[in-house]
Amino acid sequence: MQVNVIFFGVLSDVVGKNMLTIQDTGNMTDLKSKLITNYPNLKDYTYRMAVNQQMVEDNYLLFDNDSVAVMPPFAGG
Amino acid sequence: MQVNVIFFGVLSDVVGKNMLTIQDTGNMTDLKSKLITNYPNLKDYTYRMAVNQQMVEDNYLLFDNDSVAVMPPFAGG
Amino acid sequence: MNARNYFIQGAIDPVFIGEQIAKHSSKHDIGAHSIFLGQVRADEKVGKHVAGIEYSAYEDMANQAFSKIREEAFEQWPLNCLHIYHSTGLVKTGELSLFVFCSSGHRKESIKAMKQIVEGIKHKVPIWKKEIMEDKSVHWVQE
Amino acid sequence: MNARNYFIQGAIDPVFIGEQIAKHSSKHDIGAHSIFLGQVRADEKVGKHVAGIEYSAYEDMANQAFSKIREEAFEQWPLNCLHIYHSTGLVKTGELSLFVFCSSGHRKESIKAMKQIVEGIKHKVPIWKKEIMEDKSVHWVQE
Repeated sequence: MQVNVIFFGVLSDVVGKNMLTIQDTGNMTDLKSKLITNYPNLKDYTYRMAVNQQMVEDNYLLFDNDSVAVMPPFAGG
Repeated sequence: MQVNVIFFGVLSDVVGKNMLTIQDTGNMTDLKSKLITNYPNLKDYTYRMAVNQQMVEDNYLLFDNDSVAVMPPFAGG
Repeated sequence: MNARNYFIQGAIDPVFIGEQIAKHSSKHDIGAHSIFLGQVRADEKVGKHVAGIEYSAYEDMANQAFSKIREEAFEQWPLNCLHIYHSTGLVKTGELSLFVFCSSGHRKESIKAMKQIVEGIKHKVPIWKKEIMEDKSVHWVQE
Repeated sequence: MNARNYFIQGAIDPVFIGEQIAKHSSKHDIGAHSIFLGQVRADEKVGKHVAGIEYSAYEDMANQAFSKIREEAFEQWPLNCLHIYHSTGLVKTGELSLFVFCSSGHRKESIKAMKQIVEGIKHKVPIWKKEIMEDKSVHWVQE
């Protein structure tokens, strides 16, 4: 299985791209540690995550083709 | 001495005019009783009074040519 | 006595409001505008609808009261601008009778200030309303 | 999913705001409009001024969040109308990036609702700002 990860705001600059695909990850905790291994600078940033446009917590289970958003604090207005 | 009395809002309909002159009145309490004698319907209305554009209380002293406004509750907006 | 005049004869034109907003684009320390507009409702009274409101005021005293409301708002909040326009004379149903335009660096100040300014206009300014019904009968608004 | 789109490409035109106000003159149960506008400030950072803000959003999720803010406002207050427009892309200093337009029968509801709606927009909608400085350098806004 694979999930699609989308980066927003400053985080797309931090990882150097807007989108990537991560293979073989079953939940958010695992996904986060994979992301930080690949992009250690992410550790310096605050972010929240959404799966298929719903905010989720760390233990959330992931399914094939889920769309995961990695989002810095919102700053609209 | 005399004072000029101006009526606003519904009160100009109640007394049938916008303005009148009252002779020989020395303070607001006296002026009010003179007005109610002449226009008894005033008793049915709530109103506040201003002298020369300042809100005043009953015991306020009047001087020659003062301009007294008789005003129903404000309803701007 | 402050000679400033806050009254506009008749209804306030939405185009004027757009123009006033546009004027503030040159003020680069403003981050937030709050606007309040009063619009005349077609309220029903004893089976008849309101067709318009005739506004009257003790204009000199009202202008002083508006100036005092502005001064108090500037003392209390860090505002950049505060403009107030109130109709006098006839304003028809659906038309605008009050335009308050309050600007600040950040959102919270202009929003908080607006609430107090509008309450002040309702309670501290000698203005009266006469509702003109569809059949031309009239009804003084007693608030 | 709600298909409504709350985004406008680039700055919000004051003329559009005037037109939206004028449109509401046909709604005869409205007595009060509250409007909030966000305007881009020329803030100074390390000796340089902001020339504009580039807004980006997770648009599908943001549109859902805007719809939820609207629904919650209608549940909580007796509102007649609530319109929200937010810019995406570049908005220059002095231009408008947010337009919230909230209408009710009486003044208190639209004023109270506005405060909560604007806070909701700030905190619940996935939108981000990148300040573009005069010298073209950029600075992500971390709120």
